[in-house]
Amino acid sequence: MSAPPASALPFTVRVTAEPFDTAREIARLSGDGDVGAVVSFSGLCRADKSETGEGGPLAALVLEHYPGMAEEQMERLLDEARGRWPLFGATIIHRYGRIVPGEPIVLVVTASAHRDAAFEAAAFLMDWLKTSAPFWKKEERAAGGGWVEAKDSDDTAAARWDRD
Amino acid sequence: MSAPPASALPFTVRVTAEPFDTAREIARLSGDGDVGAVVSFSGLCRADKSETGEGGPLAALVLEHYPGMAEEQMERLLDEARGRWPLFGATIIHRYGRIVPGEPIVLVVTASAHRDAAFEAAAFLMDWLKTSAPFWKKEERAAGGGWVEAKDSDDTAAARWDRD
Amino acid sequence: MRVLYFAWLRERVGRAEEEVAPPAEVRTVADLARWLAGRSESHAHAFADPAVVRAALDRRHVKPDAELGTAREIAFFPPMTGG
Amino acid sequence: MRVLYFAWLRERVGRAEEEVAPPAEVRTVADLARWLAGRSESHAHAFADPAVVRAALDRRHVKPDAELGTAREIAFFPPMTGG
Repeated sequence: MSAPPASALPFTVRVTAEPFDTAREIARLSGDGDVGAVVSFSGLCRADKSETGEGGPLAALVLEHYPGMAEEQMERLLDEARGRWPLFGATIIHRYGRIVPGEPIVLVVTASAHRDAAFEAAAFLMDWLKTSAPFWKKEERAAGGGWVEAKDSDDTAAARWDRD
Repeated sequence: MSAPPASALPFTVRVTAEPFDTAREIARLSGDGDVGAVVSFSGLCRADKSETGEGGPLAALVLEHYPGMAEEQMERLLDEARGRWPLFGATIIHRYGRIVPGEPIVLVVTASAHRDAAFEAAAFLMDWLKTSAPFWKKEERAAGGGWVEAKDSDDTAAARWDRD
Repeated sequence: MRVLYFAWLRERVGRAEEEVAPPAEVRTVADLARWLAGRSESHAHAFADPAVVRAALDRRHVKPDAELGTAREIAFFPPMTGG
Repeated sequence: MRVLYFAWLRERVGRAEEEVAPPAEVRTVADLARWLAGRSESHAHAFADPAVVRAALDRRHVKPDAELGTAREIAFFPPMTGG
């Protein structure tokens, strides 16, 4: 869809157990004078107050991942996004380990000259992360918990980016 | 499309000559345990290096606005977005005055339970801001400058949200 | 009523606002634009191409055929370029 | 070859990884899953519903009919739920 721009902001993936600094990640992709649009997506652990019936309220999510493949897969997603949109830079950070409600799980930031590319690339990266990055969520509740099941709606969301 | 959620994060508009703190604005919409997705869009003044032929490189954009109507129009956009997507909170900040390349002009932040609503509402707010919020950009170049002309592509982008 | 001008309309008219008392036959936004265009060469220049002039009546976007009614403030400006 | 298990497959098998040396007739990912299922009751439980088991060969997603070839690492896991 586009030749890679000349600008040289970073393309970064990170898998970490630590909370991340959303502000710093956005700032890293905003410094260049060519950038006109920066989109960030933060995915947070929800308190899930509505499902107190089964097992009690959510205490935390525990994320398991496949070390090595997770980073490689996120790199492949970035490569795919760069081939589709004229991005100056992009960041994907995904946490693993125990995450309590209100805390961030995932961050995607995209920088481009114009808003459409930044918005679409960020949505694409999130949709594909959901279905193709090797992370698994387990719910921790007062009385039990269990593995979160994959949603058909996530497959549908990812499939809208498929090319014929 | 959706009943308003019970959660009570702020819906805020601000028109200001000062730079804004993107990180703080995102943090304000992330604290609630119901929020699963926060999308931010930052629109920055581009250096416009490619157009050095006419008038020299861009020194700054000077934004003029219609005080009073700008705020009211932004409030109306937020109301429209809240009627279309289940948002917990949202922020629109738009600057006026002299803005040099690399500085932010506009910020939109949306918070929802799920990513689709947050992404779509943010894109909608940006598209409508471009075509219906009373701001006008003038370019300041070493040799002159002039008023930025409205783009047909912005009208097209805004029109995709029209309802039959 | 109070008339506001923005961007290059303001520059061409040479002022940001003025108070006017148009005659009774000036009923719509388009009528007022035509009437204002006749006030001076500067006004004529500002309203030379009605197709690129937008208007807001009491701070709401309106079409050229909108009635002025009892509005107290009208603004004329080019297509917006914010965001 | 090295076999890794994640999420509830890891819990059912009772371990995160193991080294295996399947016979020559085990050529594809699906063959290996069937062969592993025969190793113990825990394995059988983990692979009871092949439709919900995904695989990666040397850290790349593959379909059940993919040839194992010279791959050194295979991982089995349920559909991913990151993001």
